Amino acid sequence: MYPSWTPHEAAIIFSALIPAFPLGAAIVLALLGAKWFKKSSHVPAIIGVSLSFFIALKLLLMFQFGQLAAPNATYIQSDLWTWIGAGGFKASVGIFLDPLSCLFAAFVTGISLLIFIYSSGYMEGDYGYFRFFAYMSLFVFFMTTLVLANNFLLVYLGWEGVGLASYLLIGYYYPRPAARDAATKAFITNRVGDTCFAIAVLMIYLTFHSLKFSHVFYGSLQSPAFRAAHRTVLFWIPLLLMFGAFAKSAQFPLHVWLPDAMEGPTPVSALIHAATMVTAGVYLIARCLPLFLHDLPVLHLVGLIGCFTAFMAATIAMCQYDMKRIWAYSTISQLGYMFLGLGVATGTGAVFHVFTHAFFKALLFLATGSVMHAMGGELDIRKMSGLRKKMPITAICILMGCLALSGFPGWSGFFSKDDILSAAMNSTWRFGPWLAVVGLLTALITAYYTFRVFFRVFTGELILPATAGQHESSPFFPPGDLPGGEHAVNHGRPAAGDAAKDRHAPAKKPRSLDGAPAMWLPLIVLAIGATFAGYLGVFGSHAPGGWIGGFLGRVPLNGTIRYVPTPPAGLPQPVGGHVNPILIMIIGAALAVLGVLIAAYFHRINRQAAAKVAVVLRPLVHFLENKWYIDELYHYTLVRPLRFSGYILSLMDRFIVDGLVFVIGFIPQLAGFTIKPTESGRLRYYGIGMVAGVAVVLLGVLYLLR
Amino acid sequence: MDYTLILATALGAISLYLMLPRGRAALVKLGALIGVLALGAGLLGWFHWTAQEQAVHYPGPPAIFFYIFAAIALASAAGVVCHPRPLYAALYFVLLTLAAAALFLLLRAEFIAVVLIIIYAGAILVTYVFVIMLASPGGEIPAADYDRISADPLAAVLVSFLLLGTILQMMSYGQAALAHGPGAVPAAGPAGFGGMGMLGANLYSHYALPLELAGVLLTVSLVGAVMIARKNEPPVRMLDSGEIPAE
Amino acid sequence: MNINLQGLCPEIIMLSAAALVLLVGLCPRDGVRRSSQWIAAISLVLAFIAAWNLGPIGDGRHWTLWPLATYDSLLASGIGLLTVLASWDMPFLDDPAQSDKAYRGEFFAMLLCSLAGLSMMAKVNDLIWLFLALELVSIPTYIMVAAGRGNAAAQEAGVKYFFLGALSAAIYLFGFSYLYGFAGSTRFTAIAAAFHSALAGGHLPYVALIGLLMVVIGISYKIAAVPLHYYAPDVYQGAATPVTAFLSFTPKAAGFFALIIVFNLTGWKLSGPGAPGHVLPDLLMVLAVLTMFIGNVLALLQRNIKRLLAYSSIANSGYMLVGLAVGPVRPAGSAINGLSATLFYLGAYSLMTVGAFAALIYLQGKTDAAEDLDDIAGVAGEHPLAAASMAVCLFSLIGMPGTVGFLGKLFIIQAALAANHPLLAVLVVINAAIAAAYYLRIVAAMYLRDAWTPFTVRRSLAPPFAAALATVLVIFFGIFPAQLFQQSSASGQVVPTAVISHKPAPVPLAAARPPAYPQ
Amino acid sequence: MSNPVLYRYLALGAALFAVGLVGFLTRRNMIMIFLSTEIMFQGIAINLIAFSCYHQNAAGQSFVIFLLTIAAAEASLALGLVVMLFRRRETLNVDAWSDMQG
Repeated sequence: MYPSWTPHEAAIIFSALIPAFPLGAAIVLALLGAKWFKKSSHVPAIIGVSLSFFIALKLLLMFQFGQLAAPNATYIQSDLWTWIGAGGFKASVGIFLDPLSCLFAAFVTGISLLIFIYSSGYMEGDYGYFRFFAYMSLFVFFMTTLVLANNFLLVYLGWEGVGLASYLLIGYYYPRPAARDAATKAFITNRVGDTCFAIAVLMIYLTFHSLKFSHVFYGSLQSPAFRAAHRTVLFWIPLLLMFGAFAKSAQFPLHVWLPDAMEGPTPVSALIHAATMVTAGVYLIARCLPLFLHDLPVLHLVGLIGCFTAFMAATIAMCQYDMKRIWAYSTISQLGYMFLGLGVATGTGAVFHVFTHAFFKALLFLATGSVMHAMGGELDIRKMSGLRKKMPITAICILMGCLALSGFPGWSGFFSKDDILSAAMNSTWRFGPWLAVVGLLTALITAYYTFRVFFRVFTGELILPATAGQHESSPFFPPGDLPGGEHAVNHGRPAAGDAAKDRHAPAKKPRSLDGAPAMWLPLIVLAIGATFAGYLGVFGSHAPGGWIGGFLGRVPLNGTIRYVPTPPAGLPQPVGGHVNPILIMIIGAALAVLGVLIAAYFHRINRQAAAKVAVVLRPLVHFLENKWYIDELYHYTLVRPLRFSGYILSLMDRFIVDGLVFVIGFIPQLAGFTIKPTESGRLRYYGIGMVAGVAVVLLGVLYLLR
Repeated sequence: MDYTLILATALGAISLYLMLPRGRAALVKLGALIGVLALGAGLLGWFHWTAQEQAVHYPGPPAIFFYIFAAIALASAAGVVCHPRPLYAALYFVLLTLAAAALFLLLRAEFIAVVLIIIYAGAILVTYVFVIMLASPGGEIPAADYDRISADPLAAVLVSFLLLGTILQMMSYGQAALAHGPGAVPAAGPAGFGGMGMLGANLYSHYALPLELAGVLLTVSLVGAVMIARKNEPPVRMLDSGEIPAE
Repeated sequence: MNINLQGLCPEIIMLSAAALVLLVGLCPRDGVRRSSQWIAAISLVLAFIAAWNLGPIGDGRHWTLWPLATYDSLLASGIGLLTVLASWDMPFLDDPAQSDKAYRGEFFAMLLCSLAGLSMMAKVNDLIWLFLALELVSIPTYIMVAAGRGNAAAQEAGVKYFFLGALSAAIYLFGFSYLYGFAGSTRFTAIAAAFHSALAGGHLPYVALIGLLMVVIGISYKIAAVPLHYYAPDVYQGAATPVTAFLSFTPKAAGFFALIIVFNLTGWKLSGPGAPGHVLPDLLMVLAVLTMFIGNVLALLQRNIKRLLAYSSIANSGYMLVGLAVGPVRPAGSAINGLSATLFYLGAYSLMTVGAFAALIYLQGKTDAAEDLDDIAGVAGEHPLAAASMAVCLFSLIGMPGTVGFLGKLFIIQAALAANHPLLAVLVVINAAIAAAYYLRIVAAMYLRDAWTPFTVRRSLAPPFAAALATVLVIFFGIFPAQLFQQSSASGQVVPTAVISHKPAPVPLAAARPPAYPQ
Repeated sequence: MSNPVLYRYLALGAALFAVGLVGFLTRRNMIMIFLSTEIMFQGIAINLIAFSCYHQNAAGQSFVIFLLTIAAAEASLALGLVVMLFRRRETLNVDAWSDMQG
């Protein structure tokens, strides 16, 4: 098959092609999109990402069947080309292939492929269609670069690039001020993390004199003498990496940008939340676990903040009404779980959760996009009900997604969440079990708010918002300002008219509101994934953690540090306690079912009962008042406190955390205002400033040298 | 620390501060008085230094000439800075140039002294005076407001004399610095030192390239002056002033 | 001063072209006068070729820093060509109020003279020559600022630039006089020898110290560094945009080359424990940090793009000063030292800033050249290429990976770390983060806002060509930095002049030869 | 052997430089501002000549020649500038040219 290449070389060349195809698609679209492709702009993008996906899949299979490496070589890494070479300092463009990067590459490209296909239906006829796909391809390019890089500098390139692409995509509907603000907010917040990451990279270079993963993780780090000599640095590096990861993965206190990021088109949200942006942080920490394992306080901090973020975001999600916003908070919450998993040193569990989460969160966002598409942009769950009848496919798909997200037994989220929680419960870390308890409580809340949405929107009697069936008004062409007029906005944009006409033309009346096949086919694929992906973590291997666990864990790196789940002796083991995992599984299942039942009661059963009471059984008010008391009891004992805490936390979110970000942006400005008067505009004051500067410098030197 | 130097610097600062135009004559006189004191303090300081070096006898003109011309130079510099009427200030500058030329003669730079008088006093200052006259169409008698009251005298005097004090202080610390220098004592050079021949030979042997560059620069500034000052209207006659130094 | 004129070939080409352009500019026929920019451009191409082909010439004594001199000439003619293209049609030339279009020749002659001054900066071997070269860079820029356009802002900029420039010249001349007094000669070899023997004797005389300090601070006017940075925003804002583009490159580059050769006189022996002048590098670091912070922090408050870029230029001087303060200290095996990082950054910065200004020149605002953020709002819709090249240059200034600006910052940080100044590196990173905010505002204005009015663009194709060329180079050098890196790193391996004065044999030239680019 | 004769000339040069600075910073008349820089140049020239005499070589004197040349060139430029500015605002007050700030 590869005439002159060994499988090893073939793998390197193939994996270099994974980022190359999306990049090519982005360049082609940027150059030719406006003139040639126009409405078929999705074609190169989909071709590019599907090629990447197939290659990634092929690599995955090669790894799985041991075609790639001798038993001892656990990773493949090679420099393709030296980017910056300067004596001792060398940064190269290179590939690092191991099960972790391979798995990430496969699901990133796979989920992206589905999202791209969906987008071709969802964004059809939108203004700047080619621009959208160019940015999306760029996004995938940077993400795959990040995942496949073999050194920190290249990871940094991907890291910044992902930020840039997200900035462009979140601000895609730039005529909306909210979109612009959200884009800026995302970029600035990420910039805080980027700065931390950059400093961490510097410190890594200073400490290890190399930026290559193979040198950093498996070189001198293994020697206790080296670790003892660099204690402080080895504390700061993981800490800074942690902040970098927190910004990208939206963890407290740097999570503020993610809920706002839904200002971009819905497929962008799906891409950000499921496949690309937010998983980068998890990838980074999972990749750098060897560094973290040597500094437990930082690792525990990761777990602690992850756990707190999971709980906080879940309670906030309970009191939101906007569907996308609920899913955004749920993403933050689920990412919290992943960091909780990393914090108790179960990299496998965290990556497993990333993997399943990618399916169901993409599914939920895309299905929500379908709802939004059908409802004319309306997303308020109070304004719609019973959509099951109008959108059967979407409803079934979203049910699968909700079951997976809520951790309902049998669906994918159940297994991956359980992995993390049982690892936490059995952690050697004293507080691990407490985090697990909070995680279980969060699971209950998760099940509740997930099904609150489902029951509200898809069950019950059919209620449609006023905008249903219309097309969402394009932000580029506000109503009443249709193209063809002489308004300045459209000046010199000849192509815009056609696009807008298409968008507003009366479409053929569909039987259901599920949308084009391009939209519901990916949903079905994702629903299947969301349902069954979890079994990969149970079956398929004799190792604990099923196929995933076996795949990720089968490779002892360098013979000394195994990639998690089993670090060598002396390091924290993910399993140290004696709580039976089956027990946790049962508790988790019970809590998930309980959450679903509570949601069903409040948002399905009671809703109908209340309606009946109101209409038919007027004399039985007294009796029903008892019911209502119970309702109140529930309300006040369970829902209210949680809602209240959610409210408090969302207030905190709004004021304190936003305030923090504001302060970070504000201090330089304040400093600017303080020294602004020095630029007085008067020649004389400039001269005085200059002479004073000279005098002060001379005086200082005189003083210091004397 | 050399306290006489600090005293002299401080007195000089006060004196200049008082003399800066503020529309009050009494202060100017007080300032001039303090200025004399400052010069005296400076003189004391130098005597003090010189006293440490009794053993060495320097040939050349007696130090009194230096003190006289230095005092004239400083006083006329203060006059340039402080006089509210630009024309008088320009004339003070001529005086400063003459004093400087005299000092150059003491230092055996005869040719430079002559050049200074010819170019500065003779050519540049004349153009200055032209421009001053041009810009004061109502005659010179009432000085403009912006000349009669100086701006920010305190800050300006403070920073300038802070710089001066620092430099003088550094030099007083570093008195021994040039002891290892290659030079001889002043004013004992070979015959012809400072003359036109020596300078010309030096210029055209060692500094031929800078000389060419100076020509380029003069051309550039000439063209530039014309370019800046010309308007679409018929050129104003006065602009040709830029040509004079080019010769 | 036995000058081998062959070594001055690029400068001679430029100055001859300047004379020719002056003559052409006098011609009454407009068509002939229009050839002046062609002459300027062609002469710069020739100068570039000449600089490229000139190897070390002469006995090795006069061309002490040959790779540096080559890099200087290449930069002067290369980036100079971009600035000529950017100012192909000066705004005032098309101003109907200016019926007399006679300034074209003069303008390009000034530009060429200034570039010639820059180009000879690193070949200077004498204080007097250094003084004249600095003035040759400055005086034409004074003229260009004051006469670049006819409005009051340009005149105000001219006043401030000229008078403060004269003040700074007085400051560094004062320093020159002390350096001369210290060494007893204006020759660099003699001054370097004096420094060498003084430092070897373990003391740095105050005469030398005063001279060095005044020279360094006086020259920092050219690079707009604290404490002589005040003029930059006003002057950049007031000058015609092509002149601003020129200002952001030529005096700055000249200042850095001058600073390098001045520090080279000291043999870079000032730092280190117990060195007599050990505070000077620390002082330079403090100034560098102040420069970065003041530039970035004040840029945050600006709405005028030229003013914003002026503050950004101050901040970028700060980054480069970091490299200069670190000096040529070089850990074993590393080809990066502070100097080569500074020189690389200088090349990178010149490309980015001239590219950004060229894009700005191409875009016309409502009345005048685009200046305010509102003037370029939504420009991406109508002029995607101009907006893209501006955006690429700005992202490069931010330090986005994949652009040359990223590598520039990386090398600076790298050099600071290698010389064991981690705090300095961290401060650079923090400043880069602050800077992102204001560069991004320009990008946001172009891409995320709607146009207010239709745009007009300049007729001439040269400015957009310059912008496109700069953009391509920004990306090219960001991905394949080898050539630029090789030049700058070879130039950064300075041989202290004192060593040369002791060994006039071609040994130092061999030592200064560019190292093989490590693969 | 230190050299008081040299130092007193240097002190005079520095003092002239400082007085020129004061003039530069306090005068508002543009012509006077430039005249103040000329005072500073005089101070520098005295430094150079003193050093030239001290070292007994002509470099310092040659430097002064160039100094005077450049001073003259700058003076021509300054006067051209002043004329242009005066024509526009009918004043020599430099504070009239302080619109840009911040």
